[in-house]
Amino acid sequence: MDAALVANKRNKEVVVRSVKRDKLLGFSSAVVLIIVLVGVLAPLIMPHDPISVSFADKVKPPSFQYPFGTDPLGRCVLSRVIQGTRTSLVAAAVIVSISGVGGVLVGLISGYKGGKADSLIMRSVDVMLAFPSIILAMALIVSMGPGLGSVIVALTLVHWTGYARLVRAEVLTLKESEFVEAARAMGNSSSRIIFKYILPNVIAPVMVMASLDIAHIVLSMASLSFLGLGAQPPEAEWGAMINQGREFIRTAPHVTLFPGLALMVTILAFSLLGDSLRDYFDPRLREGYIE
Amino acid sequence: MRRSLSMVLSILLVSLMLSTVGCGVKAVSSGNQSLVVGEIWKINNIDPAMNGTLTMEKALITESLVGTKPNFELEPCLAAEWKRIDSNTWQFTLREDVMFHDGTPLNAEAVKWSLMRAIAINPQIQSFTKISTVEAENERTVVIRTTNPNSDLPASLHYSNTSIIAKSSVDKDGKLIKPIGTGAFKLEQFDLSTGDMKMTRNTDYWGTVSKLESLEIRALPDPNTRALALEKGEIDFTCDPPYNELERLEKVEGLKVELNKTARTYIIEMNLNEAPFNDLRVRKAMSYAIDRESIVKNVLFGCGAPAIGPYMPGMAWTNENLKGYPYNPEKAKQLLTEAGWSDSDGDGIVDQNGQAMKITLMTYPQRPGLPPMAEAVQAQFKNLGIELKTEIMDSTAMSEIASKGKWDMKMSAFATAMIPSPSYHLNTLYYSKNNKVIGYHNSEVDRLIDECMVADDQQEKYDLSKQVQQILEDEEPVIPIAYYGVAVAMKSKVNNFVFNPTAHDYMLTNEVNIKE
Amino acid sequence: MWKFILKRLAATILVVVAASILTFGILHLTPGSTPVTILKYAFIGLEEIPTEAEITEITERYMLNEPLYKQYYCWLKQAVQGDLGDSCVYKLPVAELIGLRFPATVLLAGLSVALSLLMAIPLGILCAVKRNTFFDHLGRISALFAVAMPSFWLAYLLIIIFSLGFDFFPVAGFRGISSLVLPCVTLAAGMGAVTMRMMRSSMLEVMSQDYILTARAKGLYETGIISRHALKNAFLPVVTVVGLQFGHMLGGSVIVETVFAWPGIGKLLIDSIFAKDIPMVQGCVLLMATTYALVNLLVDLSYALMDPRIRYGRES
Amino acid sequence: MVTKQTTSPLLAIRGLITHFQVKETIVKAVDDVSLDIYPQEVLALVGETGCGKSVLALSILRLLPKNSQIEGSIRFNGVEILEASEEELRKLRGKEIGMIPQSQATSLNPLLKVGWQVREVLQLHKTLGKFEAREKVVKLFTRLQLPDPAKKMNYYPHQLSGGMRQRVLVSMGVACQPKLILVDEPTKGLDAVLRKEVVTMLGEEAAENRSSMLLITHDFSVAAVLADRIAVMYAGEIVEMGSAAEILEKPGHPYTQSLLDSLPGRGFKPIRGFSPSLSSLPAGCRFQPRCRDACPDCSALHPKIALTGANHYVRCFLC
Repeated sequence: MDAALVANKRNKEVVVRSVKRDKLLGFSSAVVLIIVLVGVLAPLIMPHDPISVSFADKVKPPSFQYPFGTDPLGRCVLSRVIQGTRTSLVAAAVIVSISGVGGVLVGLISGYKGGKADSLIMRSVDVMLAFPSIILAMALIVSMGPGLGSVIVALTLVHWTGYARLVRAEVLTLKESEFVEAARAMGNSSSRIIFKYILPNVIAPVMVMASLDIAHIVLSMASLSFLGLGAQPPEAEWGAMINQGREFIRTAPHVTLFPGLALMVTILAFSLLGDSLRDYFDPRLREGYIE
Repeated sequence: MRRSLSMVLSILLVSLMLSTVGCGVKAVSSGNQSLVVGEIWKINNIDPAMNGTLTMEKALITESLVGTKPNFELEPCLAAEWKRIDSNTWQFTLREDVMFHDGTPLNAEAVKWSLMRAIAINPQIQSFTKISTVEAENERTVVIRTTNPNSDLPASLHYSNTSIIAKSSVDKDGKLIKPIGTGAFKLEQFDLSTGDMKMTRNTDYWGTVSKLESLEIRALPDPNTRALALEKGEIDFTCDPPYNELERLEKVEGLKVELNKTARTYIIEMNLNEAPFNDLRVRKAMSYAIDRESIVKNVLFGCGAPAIGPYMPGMAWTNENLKGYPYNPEKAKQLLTEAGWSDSDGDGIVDQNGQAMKITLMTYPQRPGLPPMAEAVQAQFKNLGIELKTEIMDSTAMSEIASKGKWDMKMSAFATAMIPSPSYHLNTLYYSKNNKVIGYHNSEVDRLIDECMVADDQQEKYDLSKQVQQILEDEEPVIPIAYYGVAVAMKSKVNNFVFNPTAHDYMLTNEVNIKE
Repeated sequence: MWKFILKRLAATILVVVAASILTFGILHLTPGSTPVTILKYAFIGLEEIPTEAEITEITERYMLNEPLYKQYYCWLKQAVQGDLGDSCVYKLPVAELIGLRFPATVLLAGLSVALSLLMAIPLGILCAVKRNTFFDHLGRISALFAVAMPSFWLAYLLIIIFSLGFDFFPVAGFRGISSLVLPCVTLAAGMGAVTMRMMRSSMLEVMSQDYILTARAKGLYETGIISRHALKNAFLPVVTVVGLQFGHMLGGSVIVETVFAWPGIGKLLIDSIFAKDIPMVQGCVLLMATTYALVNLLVDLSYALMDPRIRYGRES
Repeated sequence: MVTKQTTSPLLAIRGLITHFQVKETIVKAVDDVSLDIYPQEVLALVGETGCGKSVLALSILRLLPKNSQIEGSIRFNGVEILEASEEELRKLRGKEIGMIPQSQATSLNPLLKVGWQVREVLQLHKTLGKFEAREKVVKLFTRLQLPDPAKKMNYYPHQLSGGMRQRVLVSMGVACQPKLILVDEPTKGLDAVLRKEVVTMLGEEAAENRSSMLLITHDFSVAAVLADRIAVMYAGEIVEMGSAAEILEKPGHPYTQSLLDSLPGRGFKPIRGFSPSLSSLPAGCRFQPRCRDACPDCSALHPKIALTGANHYVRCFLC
């Protein structure tokens, strides 16, 4: 019974593709590591003092001495971007994690419980969404003084609503599925069902939203600076720097370009890392073997 | 992966570099005499009693009783002449040949109605003019009585919010339909939703009829957009494009740029009730430590001028022989040590019996020049050994914190001639009972200001004002930094626009037209 | 289903009232006493110091010395009868100015969301289907750049290239359809990127489900499988994100409205907040709260429509 | 059910190898399997969970995920499936080879009505209009004893019970009267009564359409009722194949014997040990670790499948 072995060429690239996917995971985690390192080692690797004003070399284009050029007050943009890694990303990380965890919790409970609790929570989400976050930011500045602190609190109090709504929608679908009914039939408590069965299925969209949220947060810090409510000078914060370079976009685009690019690379790294981690952990998506 | 990343990056860089190439202005087809102006502020309201600067100085629809020359001296406008009958009574005689846009003549009755309406709407007019009654003695004479003697009444009637409109401007229950003025242009159409205004020429204007057939004002709140719209040719005239682009715009073929100074001064106010500001030597040291030329050149990109006294040169009552505090870091250090402040612990910050000089400077972002100026002053004070922390916040938050007394310094851009009177600014900022926040008390200054406000003869007013300015320079309760610049950019074909410093930011006139 | 909708509409009123109470309260917490701020922004200028007489005049004119709850109560009483009061800064009926500005915002928001969906859905599907190919990487990277790109960059870039360079569109202002294009593209880019990533992620989830295998076993074309089977299931989480974006967009994007001099309510709201023009702020918040609640109601209804398993008080 | 050995087989699988690349390991789900199915014949493929029987079915329709490698030859009705283009495959699936998937809970699209999901395959292959297709579905549902079929057509999957969903899947599989029906664990998760109903239904359907069936199950009693021939699969290999009667009475391979002994009716004796993981297969005979009468050769050499009687193959040294 000699089988006519017919090799199928389509399958050859299969081996190549799965190796590539791990390369992406490697690449994105490497970039994230670099960014974190830059944030941690900021004071050591900065070529110049990020806050010393020197009008002599104001708004110089990128050169060997100033790789990213200088800003309107003659400060080295590269050093400020490096310093900014610490302020912007820490602020964004704090906001995303607190509002993320809070929003997911609220979404889980509201979606799963349904009925009175759900409508009460969702309507308060509507109130928060309708309420302009700028007023909150201004009010907080009175009690906490201007600067990043009040910005972080203001943005956290507003950002959780996005997560709550997204997670609730996912839960509404999931709680009807068979495996949840099975879990319920086995006598699991609702909190166990929510965290053991529903939460893992909700992680994927939340991760996508969280990695993008970092961009939204730094950009809303830029618009807050535009309204005079953001980080206080001379602090180096990407949002404030992007905004400060706004009027120079035609004569000295590098002032706003490089902090913006730093933000883009960070978002690229975090999102790709988020994607590959999700693919890595999510069994169904591993294109695995079907039992 | 890497290939796609670098590709996206290069597209981004190329297109942004493209933006710095100044392409020539497209010749907009409208050869006819029409001018499109890019205005700075969003236009939500065209009631002359509230937005007089727009209706009088920019749209040229309304006019006020009293006009001013470029050097802030008063001159007749709708009122041909005026004289003071007694300390509280004034008599204004109107010009004969003036018609409102609706064809009705300008008479005393209309002026009375218009002034009383303005006072009812805008509380500031009452505090400027101190008017109690306005009577129409006859067709062309208006008698105005004030609650208490106000030698600045004529000057306050130059204020654009007092500009005169006809009764037909409002409907039966007093709601404004359309401002009907006496100006060189008539309001054709105001679109509240977009905030755009269109005016047409007033052919029977009492002055020289403008050559321009139509005038359009569009609100473009973003400086970059104003510059782009001008380069595109969508607008012919605008004010305050981004200061750093002035050089570039000047070189663009078909455009021209004018740098001017207006009656507004960047100043630093200090809390004189607290140390170290109560020490004159410290204040002088700080004033000497500020390099005003560098700030004007590098922060304002040449749009403004280093300040000597509170008033900019060219105003009738500016004390020309003030010396000011030219940049002199050595003198500043010397004054500081004289005042007992020296860097004993070598940390780069001067201190006195163990107390380092760490102070906070507050300012606000609504004037784009202020935040970078604060940082420049911070750096210059650092060389002097003073650690200055800058705080940017909303202007009302700033004045609220200041009124509570817990503040050191605040920087703002103060209008010095809201009304063209030599005493108005001095009175509001330096008169002891008016400036509790700063805490500056000088009986001599108070006396001189009182005399100046009461004096009738203009020249006498100017001399008194000059004396006050000299004392202020000696005592330096407030540090003037720079005179506020206004950059006006327009197409080369815009003809005989003459900048008038008495304007709020810029003022058009009926002489402006388009070169053939 | 109708009982559910009526219940939600009743809840909307509560949401609106709650939002306006919150706004009213916190606005009074923000810096600067109300009469002083109104004077500065409406009458005397930013840096002037108002006199006592001026402050008392404004306080009386707008009843600012009344206790807060009384002020709110009489605003609410009037609002219920449709009179939103007059703006302190612009001395115009609030309803009139908002009524004129809101259509421009809705038009811009609607078109931007539509454009972003038009871009994002097909791209999201393609990236999911052609997973880990060059197209997928390029799509994801450009989406990430679009998300992280400050909106005013894109705005100026578009103006420089398409208005200054090619003279296709006007630079700014709301002058007919052609002036809509650039602001819409600016807004749509950011939103589209988020929607695309969300679509890709949920598309990947759905394509690995068993019912997709059944559909393939039935011999359907790949495109048929995607359009008839996968799309509907993948669209659920995306609807939420789009609902959020449309709601957020109604607040108007201050940056785009400033750069393109677009007469929306975004800039009007921000200016009114700074000027403490409370009736105007209340009017804007009233409008935004209602539209938020209605948009979210529509989103929730669309769940029930699209997913029969979700029951809102409806017998199955 | 008379098996016509003489005619050429409807489906001929020769040396089929299906492997999966999961990270570094290679999972050998189907390892050199050869079998035939003749027209109107029911072949039961019996084996424990995880022995690769589902993968075999999916290989026939080439519905495997991207990380699979497939070699060997599958000829169906003269067409070599492994060489077929996507277009040819599409015409095969659903029309010539129908599949009844395994888990009735997740194999129906939750957002579409069941009637529509069945109608879809009819309209695609039989080019029926909407109304004829709908009537055909109602006929199908009635034949499969779905109560009140006209109403049930507009129900969504979550509104139907497990049994009813199973019937919908069956109707979907047989709708176009395919020549070959692949049935994957039709009785899994059903109670005894339902199991009997499903078994009789499958028998009637096969007879009705004169189609042959590849019945994949772990339950010998189902195979006993329906199958003409039975093939026993263990760890990716066919260890025994022959007529149903022979396999049930005179099982040749020790694994088949212990499988049969584990049936309730035959002593309920469990098989000791576990079936090996398909990514780390033992040397020699794969059943050796669990085989009662293994001999030294079994662990060293890998037995070939050999004819031991009329049409009865066994892969064992039979020591």
